[in-house]
Amino acid sequence: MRAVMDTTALIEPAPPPAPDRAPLLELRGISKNFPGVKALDDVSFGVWPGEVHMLLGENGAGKSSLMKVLCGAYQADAGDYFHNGEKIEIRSPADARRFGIAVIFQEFSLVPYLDVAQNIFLGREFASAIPGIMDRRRLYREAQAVLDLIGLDVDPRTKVHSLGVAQQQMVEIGKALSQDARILVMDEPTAALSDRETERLFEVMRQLQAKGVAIVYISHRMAEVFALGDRITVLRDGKLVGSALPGETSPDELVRMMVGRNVDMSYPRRFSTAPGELVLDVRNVCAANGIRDISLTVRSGEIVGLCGLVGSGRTEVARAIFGADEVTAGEVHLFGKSHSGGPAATTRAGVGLIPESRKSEGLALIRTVSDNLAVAGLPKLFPNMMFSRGKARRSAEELIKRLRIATPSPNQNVALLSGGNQQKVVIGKWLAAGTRLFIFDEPTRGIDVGAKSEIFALIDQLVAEGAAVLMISSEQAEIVHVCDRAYVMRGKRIVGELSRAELSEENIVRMGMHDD
Amino acid sequence: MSNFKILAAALPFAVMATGAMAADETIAVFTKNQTNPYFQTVRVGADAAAKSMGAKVVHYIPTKPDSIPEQLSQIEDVIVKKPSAIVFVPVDYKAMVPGVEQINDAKIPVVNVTDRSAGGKFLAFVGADDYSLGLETARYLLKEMGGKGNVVILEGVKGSLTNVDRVRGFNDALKEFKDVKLLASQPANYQRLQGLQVMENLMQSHPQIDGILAANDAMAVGAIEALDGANRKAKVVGINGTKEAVDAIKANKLLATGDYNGFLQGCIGTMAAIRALRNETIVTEVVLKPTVVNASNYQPYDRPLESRACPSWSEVEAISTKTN
Amino acid sequence: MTDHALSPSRPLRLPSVPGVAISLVGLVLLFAFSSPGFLSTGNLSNILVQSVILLLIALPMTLIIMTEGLDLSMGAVLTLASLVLALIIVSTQSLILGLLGALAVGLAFGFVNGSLVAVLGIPPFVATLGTLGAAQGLALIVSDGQSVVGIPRFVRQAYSGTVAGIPTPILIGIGFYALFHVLLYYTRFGTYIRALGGNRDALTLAGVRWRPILIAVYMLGGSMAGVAALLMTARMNAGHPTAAIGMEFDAIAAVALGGTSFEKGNGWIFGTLLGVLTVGVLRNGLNLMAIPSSVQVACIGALVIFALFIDGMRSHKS
Amino acid sequence: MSIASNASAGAPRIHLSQDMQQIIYRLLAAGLLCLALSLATDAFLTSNNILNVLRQASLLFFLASGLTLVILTGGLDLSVGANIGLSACLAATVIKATGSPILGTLTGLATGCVIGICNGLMVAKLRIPSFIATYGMLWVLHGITYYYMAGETIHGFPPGFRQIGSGHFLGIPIPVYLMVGFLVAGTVFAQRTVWGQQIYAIGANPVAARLTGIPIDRRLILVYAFSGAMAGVASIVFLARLNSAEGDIGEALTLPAIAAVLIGGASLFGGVGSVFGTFIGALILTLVLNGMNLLSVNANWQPLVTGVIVIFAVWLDMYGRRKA
Repeated sequence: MRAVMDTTALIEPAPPPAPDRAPLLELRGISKNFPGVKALDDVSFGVWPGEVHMLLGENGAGKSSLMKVLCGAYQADAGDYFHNGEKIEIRSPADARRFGIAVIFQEFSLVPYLDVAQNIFLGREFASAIPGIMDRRRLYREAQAVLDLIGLDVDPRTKVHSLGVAQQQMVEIGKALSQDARILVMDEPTAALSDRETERLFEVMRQLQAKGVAIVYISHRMAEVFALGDRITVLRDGKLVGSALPGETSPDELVRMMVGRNVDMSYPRRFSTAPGELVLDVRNVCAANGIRDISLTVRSGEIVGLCGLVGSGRTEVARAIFGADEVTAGEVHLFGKSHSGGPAATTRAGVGLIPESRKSEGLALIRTVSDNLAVAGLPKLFPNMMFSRGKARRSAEELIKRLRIATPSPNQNVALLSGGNQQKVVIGKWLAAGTRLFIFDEPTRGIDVGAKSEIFALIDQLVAEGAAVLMISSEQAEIVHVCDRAYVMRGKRIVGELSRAELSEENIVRMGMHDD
Repeated sequence: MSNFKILAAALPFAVMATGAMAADETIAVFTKNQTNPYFQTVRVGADAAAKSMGAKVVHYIPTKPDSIPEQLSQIEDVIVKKPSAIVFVPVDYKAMVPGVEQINDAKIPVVNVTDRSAGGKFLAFVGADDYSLGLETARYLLKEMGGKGNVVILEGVKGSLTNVDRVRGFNDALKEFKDVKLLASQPANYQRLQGLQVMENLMQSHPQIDGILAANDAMAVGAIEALDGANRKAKVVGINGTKEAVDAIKANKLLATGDYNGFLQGCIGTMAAIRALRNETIVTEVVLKPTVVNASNYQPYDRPLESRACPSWSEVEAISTKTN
Repeated sequence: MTDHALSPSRPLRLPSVPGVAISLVGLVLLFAFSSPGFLSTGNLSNILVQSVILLLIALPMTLIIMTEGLDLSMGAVLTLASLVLALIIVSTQSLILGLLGALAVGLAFGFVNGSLVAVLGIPPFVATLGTLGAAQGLALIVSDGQSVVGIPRFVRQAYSGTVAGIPTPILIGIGFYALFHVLLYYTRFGTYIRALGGNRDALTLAGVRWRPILIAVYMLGGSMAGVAALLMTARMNAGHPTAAIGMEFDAIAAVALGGTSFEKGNGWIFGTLLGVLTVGVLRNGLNLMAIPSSVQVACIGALVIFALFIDGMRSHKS
Repeated sequence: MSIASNASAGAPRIHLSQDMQQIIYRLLAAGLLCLALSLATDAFLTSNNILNVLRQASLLFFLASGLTLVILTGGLDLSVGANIGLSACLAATVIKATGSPILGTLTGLATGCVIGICNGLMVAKLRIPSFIATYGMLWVLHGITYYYMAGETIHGFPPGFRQIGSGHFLGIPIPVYLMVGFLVAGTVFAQRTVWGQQIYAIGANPVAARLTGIPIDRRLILVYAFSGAMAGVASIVFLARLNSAEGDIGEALTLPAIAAVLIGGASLFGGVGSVFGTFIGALILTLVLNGMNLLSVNANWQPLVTGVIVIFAVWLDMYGRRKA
């Protein structure tokens, strides 16, 4: 196996693609709408054999939607597909597979209690001589070959649930590679990988390139973009902003294309000059979820950012402060008092969490807007513990008005609202609870532009009224626009703090990205 | 009859057992469930007999009431332990035949009590005649009603041996009284609550009910509660002669109950088993004569079970229908 | 840090043994010391024979639970199949026709269960609670509440016969255990069952149509109820309308005892075998020790809670 | 069928919450059932029979109402039937021993409640799936009850106490008042208290509920305790009604109680359902039974009919919700 690796390392990168040839796969004018969000807006895009096509864009720019359209998980509302110049239809994952498209998702498509080999070949099991029986020997042999190829040193008989995130990511990659894909789509495959695993992955990619495989590669890491990319395309707000060859552009220009977003900041953010009392004081906290030695402070009237790459431990910090994950060392002080306990105790102390995945963690989707708005504030709204539908409704109507939630009625099912309005409901439930410290985890994920600025206006209003805000965001532009100061995380630790004066996207990127 | 042969087959074993380990004769007693008070009377009777004769009793009861597979398993388990003899109430008189045959194969002497098994070989059968019990109890009610009026029947579990015979007895008695009208005959599965609810529903469609024939006491008592609840009166009879029924007779709520006498059945069955082990003479069939317990003769039944004593063997021989 | 991340993370080899294994070994030791005769060949064979019928429905129940499903109708379907089998044998004297009838009943109910769950999307608990009622009602109706007797004696061989000195039910049990083991670990079907519970999207993305598979799982359950009906009928030499009512709960308890989780397709078919045996050993041992029936009942409940508690502790740690 | 088509047509303008719609459909179904029964038999539409149906439904309702809250949180309590058995037996013992119905009632309620708390602790703290935890509990309770009762029944309670089960006030049975009382109390608790709202929130999305600061463990324990306490209430009414305690008193009621909750529109996934819906569910089940009794339909059909109704009701719900 070693021998194979050595020879592959010598293979030259594929020659640059010849754009005059027909692309292996081409999308023309693809659009995809979700209620309230235009996920993809007239995107055209092509990949040529042997090419690594870098796809850049901030979160919510439409990269994931594009991938899902590519692999048949979503069906585009408009647009055409061409394979080697011929018009084709992709209506299901099976269709996509037929045309040699394989996708490595960020959310894993692995089955936890199947082993590595079974996961890699799920749906493509080998038949043996005995009818109905799988050829297990071949399964594990081929799986071992795939694992060798990607350099993952685990037993193919290991159940996937017992693997770490990085290893699961590698299995996911192996699964896609094993499909003899002609077109391989990868969504930030290195986000959870160590440097050595990353190296190994790049080697594999170069081998595939040499065989003429087309690779679509989504990344946030500038170094990767220039090291691997043969062509770069930037998406923003569901639209294609531009394409370039690596030689013709610079990181700065790409960043400008990515972040030059239409973030409507029409309100003046009143940056605090004299922050108020200390609201949150986290001292050397380690938690069961992996974060280490976290120290940070938030004062009233202040918006403090928490940034870093996906997987750097930001959400874990939020959960530890909130009491959702166990703190194993260090202290958390809230409003000047030492605090411990679960979410119930933290909530009572005046802290609210607006989680990243609002549908699974923030809302009860089968309940109404009114119900969801009342749920956190129940003890406060109804101190005698008797619930009144009328009062809850009035409180909900007030919040709907104040937050400008677009809903036909407080009795509307919250699942039917758009992403932005759902997010406002999550914020609203904490307003009803009288929360004084808000922890926002990706407050604008999956929300359209108009709603974003409304949400920022709201956050500004909160701090103006004396609340404190800790805000996690992957979008540096937001942090820079909104925050009074920010902490940057990497590898489950805080690696630096940026004052208002130091806050710039470049500084965040420099601190938070890998030293590559 | 082949009774003699059965006994002869069992005797060599019995001799051996008495000879070798007279000190610890263990009788395994199988009953249907832990919930029906009737089987408790059988168990107490067996305990009393064993105690007076110096033997040991172990009870085997399915953890799920009346479970056929469980009683079959218990038989298999008990055969491993090789008890000296078995006193056996089958949970189902047909479906337990393979179990009885296993006992026979293991050459453990076995006495059949209460429900007459449809197959297998037994030292003896001890039971009551459900048919004549039903007949006599129903006759008593119908006479008390003056031979006219409307009655309903509350049936037990469909397909169970006791129920088939008791209800047949009821119906035959009804044929003797031409002026009595049978309004309905509905199953309440020997259960109190169902007896109560079925009765409540029947009262809705039948404004005049004068008599109720219940195939056991629990349903009879349930029916009485239903009558009380509706402020209606009717004469009620049940079958089994349980403590509760006797109390109800005392309180003038229940007209009568046919005495099934589980205590006596348990006594006699166990005595027969032990006597066979000791190579003493036994009777091969005891069918208790029907006794209708009513306000005039309930006193002997109004005593706690534990204070009752088993009859002497000569008394048993006197009431037995067949001896060897 | 990077080196650490790359090193092969051995699946946490649990220092603790599954709760069911602890329970089984503990009980066997307890009974071996306290009850002479427990370890005799006759008695051990006894336990195995008694466990077979429960095993036959616990095996498919394991697969059904692995799909995050449940089949409450199994005991009632077994009962109905047993009655149909008895009725057919009594009228035709043909074991084959009877068995076909029983299998047909099982497959039909399995198909209905599977369709209600996979096509109409009714929660398995509700769907099979409904078919439980239907099967129980039909059992009462076809038998009119009576035992069905008059089955020729050769049918009993299915339960009480021996082959090469080994009781037939044990061979049947071993055969079906092997079949299910192979099915789960060596066939596509088994792989997809775990994917059904673990990550249905992964199946869709892999281009596998999962609905027919889910229906097939329930049909497998039904057909096993048909097979178990043969043994049940042979054991009683009769059909009885309440013979196996409630047995599905015993099967579910055995499966849960065996460490199969109700979530994520985490199942262990060997654990189910251990679970069934644990219940069998417990009942047998308590009978041999002449423990009162009421105490036996409480012991069974305590065992179920204990084993699940142990497994819960273990999964919390890892 | 007409119900389903109404669902699609009547949805748009007048905004009725989905829960409200589901309840209206159920009321319609119950109404149609009543109409059909009153056309089929004269005995149905009498004030006596209506009260009779309500009283029979009350027993099921007590059990099902507590269960509703458990199911609202996405759990299940299989031990309620066994809980009734033990609670009733202990309450009966205390009444017999002290002669005080009040002490007895308190004993029954406390027993039920303690059992419920044990279930809650197993589910919330030990994280044992509720299905298995309460199934294990069922066996444990049966064991204790059987051991304690040793096959006996306890019967004969003071008339004052029995009024709870069989008495009338202004011509209406006391259990019906109790049912209305608990219906109102349960509805107020679920719909009009903070805890009730939190219970809905837990069932709708436990993760979100936890991250919203709802003390999940405590609410779960509360809910199981409530379910246990309602089993205690049911046991007291049973006791008073049957005038007798026996070990398997509530056994046959567990699955019908679950069925009543499901017919009442609750979802086993949690977060959907109402105590009032369960009341209608219990009513529909009782009506079917009552109708079958009045029409003298063979009782063998009963499980089949119940099963079909459960599937149909749930399917209708899902169909309605999917459309919306």
